[in-house]
Amino acid sequence: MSAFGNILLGGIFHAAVLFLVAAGLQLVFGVQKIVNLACGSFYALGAYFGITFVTLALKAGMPQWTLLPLLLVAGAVMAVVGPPIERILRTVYDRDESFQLLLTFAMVLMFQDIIRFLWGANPTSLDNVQLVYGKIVAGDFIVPVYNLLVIAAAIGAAALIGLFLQRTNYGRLLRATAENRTMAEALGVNVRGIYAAVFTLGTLLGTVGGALVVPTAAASLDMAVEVVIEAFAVVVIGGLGSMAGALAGSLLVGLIRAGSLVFYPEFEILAIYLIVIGVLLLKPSGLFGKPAA
Amino acid sequence: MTPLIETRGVSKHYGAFRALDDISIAVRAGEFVSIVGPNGAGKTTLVNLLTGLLVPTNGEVYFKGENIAGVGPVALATRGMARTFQLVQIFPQLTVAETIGAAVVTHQGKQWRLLSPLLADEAISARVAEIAGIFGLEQRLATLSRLLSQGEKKLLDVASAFALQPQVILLDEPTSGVSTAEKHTVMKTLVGAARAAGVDAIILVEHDMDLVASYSHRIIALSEGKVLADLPPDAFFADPAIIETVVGKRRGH
Amino acid sequence: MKLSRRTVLKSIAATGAAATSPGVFAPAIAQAKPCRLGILAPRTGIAASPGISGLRATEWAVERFNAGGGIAGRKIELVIEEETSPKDTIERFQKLVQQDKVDCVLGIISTGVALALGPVVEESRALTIFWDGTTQDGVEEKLPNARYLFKSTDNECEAVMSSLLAIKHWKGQFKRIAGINPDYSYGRNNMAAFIALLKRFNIEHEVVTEQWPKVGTMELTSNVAALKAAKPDLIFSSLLFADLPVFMKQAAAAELTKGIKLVFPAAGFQHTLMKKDFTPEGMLFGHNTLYFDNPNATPMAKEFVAWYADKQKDYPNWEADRAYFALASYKAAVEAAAKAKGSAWPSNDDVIDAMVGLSVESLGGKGSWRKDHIADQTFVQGFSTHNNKYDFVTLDPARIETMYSADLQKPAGANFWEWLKTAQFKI
Amino acid sequence: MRRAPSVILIVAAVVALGLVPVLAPPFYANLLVPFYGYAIALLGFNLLFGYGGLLSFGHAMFLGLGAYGAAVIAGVWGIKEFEIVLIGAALAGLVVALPLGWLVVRYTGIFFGMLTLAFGMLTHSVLFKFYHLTGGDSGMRVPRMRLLGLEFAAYNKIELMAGPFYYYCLALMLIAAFLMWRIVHSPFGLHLRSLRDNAQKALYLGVRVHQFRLAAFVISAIYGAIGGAILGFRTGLADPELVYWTHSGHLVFMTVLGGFSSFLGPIIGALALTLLQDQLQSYTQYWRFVLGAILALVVIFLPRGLAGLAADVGSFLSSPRRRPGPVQLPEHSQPGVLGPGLRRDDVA
Repeated sequence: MSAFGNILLGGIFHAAVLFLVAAGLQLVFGVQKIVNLACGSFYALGAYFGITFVTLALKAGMPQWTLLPLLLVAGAVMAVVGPPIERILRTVYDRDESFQLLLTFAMVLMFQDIIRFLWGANPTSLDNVQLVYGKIVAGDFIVPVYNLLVIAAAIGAAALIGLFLQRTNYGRLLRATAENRTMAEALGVNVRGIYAAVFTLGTLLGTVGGALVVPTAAASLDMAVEVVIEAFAVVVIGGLGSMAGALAGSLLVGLIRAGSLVFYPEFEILAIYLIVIGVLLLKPSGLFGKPAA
Repeated sequence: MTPLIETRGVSKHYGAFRALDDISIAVRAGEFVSIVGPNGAGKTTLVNLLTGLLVPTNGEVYFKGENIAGVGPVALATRGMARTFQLVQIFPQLTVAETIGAAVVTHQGKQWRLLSPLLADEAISARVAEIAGIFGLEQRLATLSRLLSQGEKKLLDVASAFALQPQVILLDEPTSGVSTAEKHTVMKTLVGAARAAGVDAIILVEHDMDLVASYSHRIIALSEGKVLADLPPDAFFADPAIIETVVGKRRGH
Repeated sequence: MKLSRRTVLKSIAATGAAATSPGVFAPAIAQAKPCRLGILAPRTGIAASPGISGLRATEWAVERFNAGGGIAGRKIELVIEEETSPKDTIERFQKLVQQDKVDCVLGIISTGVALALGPVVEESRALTIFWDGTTQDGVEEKLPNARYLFKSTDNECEAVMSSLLAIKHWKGQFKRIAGINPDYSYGRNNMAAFIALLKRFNIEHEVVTEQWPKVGTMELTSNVAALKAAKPDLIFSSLLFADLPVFMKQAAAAELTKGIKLVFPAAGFQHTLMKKDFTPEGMLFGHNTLYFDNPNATPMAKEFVAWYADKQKDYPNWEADRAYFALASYKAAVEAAAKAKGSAWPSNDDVIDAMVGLSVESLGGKGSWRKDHIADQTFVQGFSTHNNKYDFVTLDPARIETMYSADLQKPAGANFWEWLKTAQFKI
Repeated sequence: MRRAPSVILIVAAVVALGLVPVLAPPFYANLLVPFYGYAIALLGFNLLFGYGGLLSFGHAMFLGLGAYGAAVIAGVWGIKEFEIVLIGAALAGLVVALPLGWLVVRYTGIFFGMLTLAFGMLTHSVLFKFYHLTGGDSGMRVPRMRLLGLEFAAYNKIELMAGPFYYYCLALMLIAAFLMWRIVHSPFGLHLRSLRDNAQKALYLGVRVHQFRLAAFVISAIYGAIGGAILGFRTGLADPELVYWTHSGHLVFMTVLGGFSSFLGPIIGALALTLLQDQLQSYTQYWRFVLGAILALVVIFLPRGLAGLAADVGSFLSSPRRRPGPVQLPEHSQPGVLGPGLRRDDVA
């Protein structure tokens, strides 16, 4: 039973991190209709900067328990790359999707070298500072509190985004713009401002995701291109542009991966792609996507 | 004489909503039939059923004696039915000649010729030139469609439909977006072109009662998914109740 | 000496040696030119970390050799190109050989690239020394009877050594074994070699789970949970690069690694990331052919480590030794051949003949070249300890084990898996 | 008469390519062999993308198919005739693309891109996971083969690549380009372009949307597999890197760099990127950044690619009074017009 609990929590933790990246992807796609391949690069950026920032802060005498807030701040700081990139993307808003996709692919190539230039090619990681929050132990069932905090942070982010979109005026404007940009523009909505805000928020989710995961993992140059593929799987399964879909998709991917590791490890990655293809063929708009016209 | 196109007791339901209910109409060779009705009366659904895009919930749709329910636009295009759209539909990056040519290729059954040069096919070029001539587009053959004027785009849209050499053509509000003064000119061109192209029957979906009155042999009025009237123009316009339903509501629109 | 940029101008390449066939040296003009060496090493991607370590060791060695007069009197000049995919690396290799007309190519870490490049090396008749990248699979098929190519030790050497050490020290203390290895031939073969050796020594065992995470997976909590559920007595893992510290961290958090035997032949590939707070003491820890903190190291090795620590703020891994060994071998072979022939600069064929049987003191210990152009080197493994001045684990100085690969790799022409079944091992 | 200058240019380009092994150092002939592989693959890719409006982000899987096909036919089965390998690769492309295409051509836009990406990555993990069959990460060997039944025993592989195989590939590319030229200028090509521009309208003109997209998908797969077989022979190895999604991105990169709205654009793009990457790698270790920046600049400022630029410069030079018009872009899709922005096929 405790083994089951460990596996389940492992899957959920994985899902929590994936959710943050996927939510950024969804938000940007939902409003701006841009599939952002560079979301993985933001994730990597958050991870690398998270290490640097936490290391410096701890050296400067910050107590260890500030780890989580420090990481959140690091992620937030890195979101500054959002607005300039949005400014570049603005040049192709009126073009075909393929141009937008390619421009973000160009960003992937560029960020790979920017990160290498700034942090070097060696992977880096933090000490086990995440254990500062302790562990919950019940027999064989062991989970670091930090992992639970990350899961909580992801749920919190989901809730905040939900509240923001559903309950605030700005959220309504966002949804209106997502629904019909021309109409929103005609009604005097500052679409340009909304796009900049949405893209920055999407970037923020990616950088925070990267920063939060790094204490339990490491930062490496490959993490950008690897996470993109998994985040894609999540949004395709959940339905492009849907926040509920991102949540369901990341849970599904996290749990399937965890489950297949136990029952049939060979199946791990294959299982995810097979589900992606199955969903695309049977319900192309994804589990939570609005059915296409 | 068997009708060219006929619906027998056709209904189309979307869940509880009955878009069309028990519609039986027929169009014969040589007829010009208009379909009118207020918004939401079921005109679009009927057009989609007639063009084989939708499968009726009940009843059958016949074209030249064959059941065409749901066979799709492609099959109908090759069998002799064409349609135009209310909003002008063009191929932005194709020239006028290519746009008409696409239909001619279908008509001549040459779409699977993967390696034969299009330009060298004289049968295609001749037909393209002929159709373009009918619509006064012969000077614009090499022009990209997106560079045409709005009126020319409309003509091109219709011309490409005519290039299928259809027996029946379905015109969905062909004069929408055209100024009132020009509406008759456009209609005259269309009807003239239809005659020149050898079209047997025209089905017109239209709001403009003036146009409907001027050209139709018969007018079918739809209201709330049912056939309200199926009458020649004289009898149609003599019934104030029908006019009230069809036009009156439009006035309030 | 600047490493990040090409140091060679194309115009030089068009003259002089251009008339001769590629790679064949023209002795007449030898003295006039520096000795030009091509380096192929990854700078990004998973193999970047050993790539950088190898590049830095090359830089150090070149400075050192040039200070001592270069190779047989010729100064060394480097042309550095990046090792990427097999297809692109072949192009870079041909550029080095055909355009830059280098005297020798050194480098290559990835097995896939090594297998693709091997035949090209032979076709090009360009003397090439691989740093690394020799897995069992496909080597016989893809790199048979090499003449111009000198290959590294088998990648599985460290697995054989770890297995032997595990059997030696822990025999009878484990039965339920679990594996977590990277999902590529290196990981597959490491695990298979371990199982084969357990069978060879009639160790009763049961494989309770085998995990194969994709290389570069940064989220292994699910794997950790799956391993924990299988309740193993021993975990064998050839995880390497960034994946390993991630695994250790997540395993430590879940208390997977507490109280069980850990056999990690590739642990030292990323040794500075193996922080004390998540890497337990007493695990079997492989450093491959270079252990930077080896108390028995030669003065040269200690000097190198000190330079590396001072200049790079880092501690070198095994690839530094491989790179140094390749370069030092070439230098020794050229000088030996020159001396034997009494010429200023030997032909490629003479250098190749001189390489065979050559023995060199490398950074990690002795190394030599077999008749079949495969290297023999000294491997270092041991048991991890927290008792040091670093924030990561090192080897317990009292329990450092070194083995020469002559006892770890199959003899020329043998099949690895058959050899494992019959070989006499020194435990 | 108006086409005369471009015909002269093309003939000159072919002659120049033909002279490379004679005049340039052998390195360049070797470097250009993969270019021919890419050029052929991209001719097919652009039938789908430029003419059919479908952006595949998993097209590298067909290059992989060709390379692995060559590894199986020549390496495992020992049939070392390159012509048979080419036919085998083409057949493999056909056999795989038919069911796959049948599934994916019902979608357009981002959906098509994501579905092909998913299939590409599925192929990648299959190649990686089933390593007993595929060699996993180290891939499968592609042995040396005979060309037109000739052994060329006097040549080593490098000389073979820089000599006979170079001309073989040049000829193959010319044949592939000629056939593709006929395809895009055929009635079929016209229908394909019409459904790219406006699928609904095309449908009512009798254009068989799914069948035509499927045909384009299959043809592009065959071209991709043939290009992949060339790459496999050149490298001597079929490895999973060929199928990774970033390699698919590379294919798109080349096409856009050259210009997807022009017939020769993909070939120009393949040549430009091959030469560019070669030079950049020599000058800086941060060549990926430079490539990314170039891609970004091309996407933003040169949406018609190098071919479009050349055409503008050409028309500027030929009539000094007529300035090149504003950048002409293909009509973009309107995001959001069909439900949640997923431009699903208008007819499905």
